[in-house]
Amino acid sequence: METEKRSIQREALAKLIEQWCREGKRVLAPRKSGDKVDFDRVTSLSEVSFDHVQTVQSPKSAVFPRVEELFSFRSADGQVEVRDRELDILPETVVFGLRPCDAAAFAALEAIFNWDAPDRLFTARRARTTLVAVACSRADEYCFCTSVGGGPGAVAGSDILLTDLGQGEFLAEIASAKGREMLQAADSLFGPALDADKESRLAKPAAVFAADAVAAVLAGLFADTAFWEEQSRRCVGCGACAYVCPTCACFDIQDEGGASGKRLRCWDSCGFGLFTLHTSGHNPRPLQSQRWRQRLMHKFSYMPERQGVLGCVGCGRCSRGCPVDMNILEHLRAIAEARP
Amino acid sequence: MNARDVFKPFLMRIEQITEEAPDVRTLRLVFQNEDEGRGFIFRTGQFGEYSVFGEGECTFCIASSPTRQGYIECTFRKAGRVTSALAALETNETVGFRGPYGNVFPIDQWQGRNLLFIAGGIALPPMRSVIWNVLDLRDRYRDVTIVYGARTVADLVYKRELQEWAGRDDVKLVTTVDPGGETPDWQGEIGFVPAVLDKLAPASHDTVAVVCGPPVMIKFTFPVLARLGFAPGDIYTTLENRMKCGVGKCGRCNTGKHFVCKDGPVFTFAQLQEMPQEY
Amino acid sequence: MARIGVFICHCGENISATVDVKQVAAAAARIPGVAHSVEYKYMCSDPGQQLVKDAIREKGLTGVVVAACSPRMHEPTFRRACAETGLNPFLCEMANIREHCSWVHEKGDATTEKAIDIVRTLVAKVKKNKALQPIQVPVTKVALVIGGGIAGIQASLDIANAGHRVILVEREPSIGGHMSQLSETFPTLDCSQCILTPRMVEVAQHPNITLYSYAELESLDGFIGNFKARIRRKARSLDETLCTGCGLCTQKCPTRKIPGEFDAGLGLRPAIYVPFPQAVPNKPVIDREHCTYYRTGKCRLCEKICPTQAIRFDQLDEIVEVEVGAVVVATGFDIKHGDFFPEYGYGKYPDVIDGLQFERLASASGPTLGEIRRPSDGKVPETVVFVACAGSRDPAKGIEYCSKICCMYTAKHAMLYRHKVHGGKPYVFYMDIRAGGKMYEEFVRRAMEEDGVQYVRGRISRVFERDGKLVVKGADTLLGARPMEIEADLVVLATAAVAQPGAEELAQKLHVSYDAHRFFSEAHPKLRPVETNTAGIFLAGACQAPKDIPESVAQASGAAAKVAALFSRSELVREPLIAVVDRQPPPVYSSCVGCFLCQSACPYQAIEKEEIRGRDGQLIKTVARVNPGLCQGCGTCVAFCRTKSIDIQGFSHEQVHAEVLALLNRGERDA
Amino acid sequence: MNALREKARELLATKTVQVVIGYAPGSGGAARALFVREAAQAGELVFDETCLQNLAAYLMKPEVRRLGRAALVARPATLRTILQLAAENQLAESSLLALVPGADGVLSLSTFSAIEAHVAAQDNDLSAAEKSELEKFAAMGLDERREFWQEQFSRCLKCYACRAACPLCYCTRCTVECNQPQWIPVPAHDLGNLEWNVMRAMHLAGRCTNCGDCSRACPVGIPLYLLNQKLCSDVLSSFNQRSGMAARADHSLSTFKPDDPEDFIR
Amino acid sequence: MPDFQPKIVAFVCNWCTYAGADLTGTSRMKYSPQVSIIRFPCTGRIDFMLLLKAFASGADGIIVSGCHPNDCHYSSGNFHARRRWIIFRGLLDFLGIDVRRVQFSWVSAAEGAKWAQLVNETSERIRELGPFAGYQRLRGLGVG
Repeated sequence: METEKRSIQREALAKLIEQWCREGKRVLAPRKSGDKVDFDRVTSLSEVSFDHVQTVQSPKSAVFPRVEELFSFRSADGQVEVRDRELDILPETVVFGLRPCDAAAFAALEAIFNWDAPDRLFTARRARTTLVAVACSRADEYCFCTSVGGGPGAVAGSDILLTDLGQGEFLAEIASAKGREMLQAADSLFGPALDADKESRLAKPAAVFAADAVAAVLAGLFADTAFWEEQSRRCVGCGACAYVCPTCACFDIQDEGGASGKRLRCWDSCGFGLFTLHTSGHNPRPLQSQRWRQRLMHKFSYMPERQGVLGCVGCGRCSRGCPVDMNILEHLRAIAEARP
Repeated sequence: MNARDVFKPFLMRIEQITEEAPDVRTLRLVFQNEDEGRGFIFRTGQFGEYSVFGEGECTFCIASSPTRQGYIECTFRKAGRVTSALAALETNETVGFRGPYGNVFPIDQWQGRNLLFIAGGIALPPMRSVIWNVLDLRDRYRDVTIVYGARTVADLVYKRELQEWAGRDDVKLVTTVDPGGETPDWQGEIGFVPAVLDKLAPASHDTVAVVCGPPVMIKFTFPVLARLGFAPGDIYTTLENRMKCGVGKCGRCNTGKHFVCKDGPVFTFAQLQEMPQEY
Repeated sequence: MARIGVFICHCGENISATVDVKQVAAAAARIPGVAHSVEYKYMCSDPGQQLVKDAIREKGLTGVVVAACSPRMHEPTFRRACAETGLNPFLCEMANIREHCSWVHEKGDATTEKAIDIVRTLVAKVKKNKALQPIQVPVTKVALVIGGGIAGIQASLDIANAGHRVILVEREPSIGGHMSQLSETFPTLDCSQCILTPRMVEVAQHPNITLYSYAELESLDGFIGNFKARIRRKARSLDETLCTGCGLCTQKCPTRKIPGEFDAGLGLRPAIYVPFPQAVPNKPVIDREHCTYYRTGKCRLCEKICPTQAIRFDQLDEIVEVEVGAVVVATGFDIKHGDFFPEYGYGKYPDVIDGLQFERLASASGPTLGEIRRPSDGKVPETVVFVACAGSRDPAKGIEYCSKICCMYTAKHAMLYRHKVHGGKPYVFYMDIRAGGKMYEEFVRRAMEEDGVQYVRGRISRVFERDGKLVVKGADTLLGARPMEIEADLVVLATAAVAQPGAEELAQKLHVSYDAHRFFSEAHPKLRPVETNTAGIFLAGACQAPKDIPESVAQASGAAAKVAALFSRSELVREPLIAVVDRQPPPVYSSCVGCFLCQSACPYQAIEKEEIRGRDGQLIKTVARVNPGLCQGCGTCVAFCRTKSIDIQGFSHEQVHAEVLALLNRGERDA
Repeated sequence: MNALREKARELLATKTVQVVIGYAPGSGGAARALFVREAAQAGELVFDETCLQNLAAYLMKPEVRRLGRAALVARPATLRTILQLAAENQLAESSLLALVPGADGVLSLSTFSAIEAHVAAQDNDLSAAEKSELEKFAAMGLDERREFWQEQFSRCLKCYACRAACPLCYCTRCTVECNQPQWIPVPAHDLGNLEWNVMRAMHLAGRCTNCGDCSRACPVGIPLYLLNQKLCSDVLSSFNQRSGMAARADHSLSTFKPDDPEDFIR
Repeated sequence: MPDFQPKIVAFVCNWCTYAGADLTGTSRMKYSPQVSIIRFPCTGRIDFMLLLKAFASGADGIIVSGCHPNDCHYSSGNFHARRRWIIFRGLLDFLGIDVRRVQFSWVSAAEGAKWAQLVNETSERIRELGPFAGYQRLRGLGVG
């Protein structure tokens, strides 16, 4: 679809958010709380943070909540009745103010959840979610979208991409049918396209490595135990990287509430030692180095090969969120440079 | 159309419970909804997710043969939360089942060949499905040899079926128990499965071997088979990696780029040699 | 595949008057897993029990809940009934709907609801119960008695006379303990040695008693019925099998001026010596610290003179290992010495002595042959001041407790002094007179009234020397705290009775607990006074708290009776309600991480370290293990374990967790 | 800093240790852990106020243990952590030595008793600021406190970064991973998050050495340090005990005094 | 809230409080039926997690009771429990959880009357505090 260019003033943007709220939409946007910025439900533009580089968490919970009921069940006298989740009550959601990298991440989630058997709840949530991204005017040392095929002003993935042009004016690029629908519902709030230099407004994170080069090296790196031990020595094996990651989608399935309860899906991480533990006590990935390798391999080798999409969008959240500074960019650069 | 949620289990009624060994039992399950049952097709080697509502799901292969229709069976050892709850259920109670998942033993390709089944302990169930499958189509295959070992005599599962196989003249059955696991009246072999296999030295010519057992047994059995001249492509096994979803999403069962739940659980030794050691 | 039977008792009308038992039975029948639910008038009656038994057999029950009275009342009854049918007795639980429900609430729906709640809770529990087997512990029928004072002697003789072997270990060269040092005993004033020495000889000659004198406990491992003791037999420098006890060596030994322990430092002994003439065994020991040969390499006079060539200068300590089933600790007490009383001039003035020293002065076998002569110049003292509570009952000195024996022996001392020194003036300074005991009060009164002992109620503040006299400054608090000064020739301090110096170390070897004053702790202050918290280890005598002779002997006999009871069977059968630590097959072995917080929490030292090693002997990990012989099943360790690796049978994590959920989730199906 | 590098070089060159665990400059102006295994690499070591991580956590990692004897650059809380781990039977005295950078060079503490002596001399109290923050909390109303924590815990992702960063969370099976029974719900919902955080705080009571790594590790910024400091302060005021003061067992929660306070017990 | 009947769980030791509650029964003293007892060998066995589980399962109040100091059947289980509760109470209070909902006590086997009184007073207090709605709300899942 051809990208349509329009503009919108800050005041109109405020009205747009109010309109979404009036329509009963759940609006998730970056909000500042203490020294952290994170996605939260907002009802007005004034609550939205624009000047941050990146939020702590990704917007993936809009389509893949950290706890989600798959269905509920009731048991009586040995008989069970299963009740599907009602899809109709899932909220129409606008994720506002996400970054272009975050918007790109939804394609990776889509690939994971729907590469084979479609995931009903994910699909339903995704269908009800519209992404109104804001291009990056700043990047930090952790950002590397340009190394993984994205960019601070990349439109791909967004339904609408806004770029702050200064003086309360935004460039609005309408990039999908959903975006167009959104535009049509509030056409009067948008102005005509402006003749502005979008590029000059954007951050310029340097491309540090080539993703296909990393994939090529990784293909031969699995057995290099020493390499992975060296890389991962500092890693303490928590799930922070996976949980803040916009594309990490490993999950666990748990029942709660007794025999008349719910089956839940909740986030999990391949970094946890017990993630792959067999009941017998055997563990295919007993060491942290193996789990670190799995994380990188999965994103940069297995996903491109099996699902045709890179499992990383370069948002840098895992590096920012890591308690021990396992800076992924450094490690990827090291991998890219590991072999010719 | 509102497609069936991949996570939504079929409701199954426990039709029969068989005690196999200490803490090991077999459940025979039938579909509560007959339409669902009629539409259900599986092939040998496939697995499913079995659930006790309120406790969770666990993964077992389907232990019955597709040739026996109208029910599926699973055999499990009581170990964790779900298997303990499963073991506490009575006949006519409900369990959930999702499946069938995964690939299959290519028994059609094995037609006209000799078959050697090697199993250890609680890993006989996946083998039982394929054994009954070929026995029910006995004339398509040549010699059928089964080598089965467990820690002790009590730990041997499917005792009634072992007796039946032992009594058939178109099946050669060798059972063994670990040293110290024998009873005074034990007639079978005493020794670990690889050693017994070594002694038995079955001919590898035109023979397919299927190996299921704990990782350590598999590790020591492959070299014996290789010595006996089995081609890696003629040795089959099933991997038992931990799974949650069974449908290639949850991220647990990968060995390298392979999803055990989708590309497996059945692999040949030739395939395993190409795969990273993550199982 | 739970098939639980619920049996609801009316208890006549005790339950059914306020609880609608039919409704309870109907509600119980609806609980998942309940295969059978009935109510009956008297469940504990024979027909009631038969009802339970029949149902177990007919319905193939896998668990039983009897909703009736308190399990403290009838749990054994119903468990026995279950066992008679072949159902493991630990698959039976009682739901207390009488004491905790029908008797304490008014008739009504709420009461019936509560009864249902209780039944549901116990059904949930019993579903998680496991068949348990009683623990059988073999018993080695040999007792180890540590300490050869009167308590140890009594315990040894009682156990030996019950037909069991005894190993008696005494630290000193002879048994006898403090009692052998005493002159006369209160309240009868019979001669201590006259009543003690026959017992000592009996010990020496008893075929069931092996005596290791001059020996100490090196270590004790194991648990009730199965202890392994290592005993260090200190080198006597003598072949005991050859020595006849003729005494030639002790007479000829050139090193003779060593203050003797037996005479509390008032008499002298040679370097090779027998502590006292009636010693058992009557074999000398060389005091290597003072012996000329050991100090200079020359002498060996005793060796030359010994008619049986029994002297062994190169003898080494010997470690003896014995297996015993029970231990009686009878290590006695000590008294405070030395600079503990600078204000009384103790240690500074030779004529300020302690009670034990006075015993030796008064003893016919003592350094003065029973004449009261003061240590400094041998003069017969004309005025003697006895000071009770020297250190005892004195929080400022850190001894809050009453030493219990001082009032009586001080009265005895004053009397003995008056009997021996007819014109002598004895004064006793006291705080209170504690003379509880048969003929005790009468004895003290006799001292005051017949023997003219001057009792002054008050503390003395100071003792100092003036013109060859010891000036005792005090106050008579009965006379308005009138200051007093007495010029005395001898001052006798009834110093506090304290724990033996090595008590703490010994307690640690034995894994028994001890109190703030290092006296060993009994298992229960009232009901288990001779047991320790470590099963199979018992206490006798003053090692537990200051005691006089009859009390020590009584406790010793009590301990002996406990040992005899323990030895009455060759196997100890215990309820299996004990803690167990997780074990799994390799590669996990155990979920225990070996932090051993449980070890410091266990009141019974039942938690041991187990090293798990691979086939190659490499240490894989060190994890906790519960010694089933020691564990008493309190479960304190369970609540401390962060990895939930310890569980307690009968009150397991799964059981209590299921109870909590079932109790609160009224009407919901429990999982 | 030069003294530290020099010392590291010497320890590695003389094979006294096989690895020096210290700090190197990391991303965003912070420091990160560095494992120096060759003397030549010692020049990368730094020590300044950005060096906050409690490196004792690595002593519990099997991959690090396999490297051999370690010299650990230690902050005050690190030293206490070492002692606490020793008291919990987790560390062999021969497996490590502690390097304490100071104004006049680097102190090398190779025995537990040396560490004990050093710890005894350092200030182990909560800081004035920490105390006053606790007081501020105590002064808050019950509802206010509840709302505060509810909001904080609602953000908990159960990523277990707090646990992974904590040197005393070395259990190979955490209570949250026990499912027979399921003590703590696995999902990161309100109940699961509250129970998880209460459980962790209780399990650290009397053991936590207040290094603060749990809070620093938390990606969503839950002030977990408050819980630990509260419990440190309670353990001190109620039992007069402090964790990590000695290498032998002196556990405040598995020991007792007969006269412990009990004004709340009827 | 006059109609509110609180759910109260009592965690008690077998040797003192359970026996004391038995004595209440044998003495036919009456108390509020909202309290039900779960028996433990010793207060030392009572895991704080069980208290959390009770609240999560809908308990409005909790009683924890065992032997008086020095009377513990196992000599020191109650001392260990006491330390645990000191810390646990402090933590709950710090988290804004009303510790008035957890009553700790020592009730000996001879104190049947004390048990009845304790139950009645605790029930009354919990009734005044009302349902533990704040905690029970946590049971509902925050599923977005």
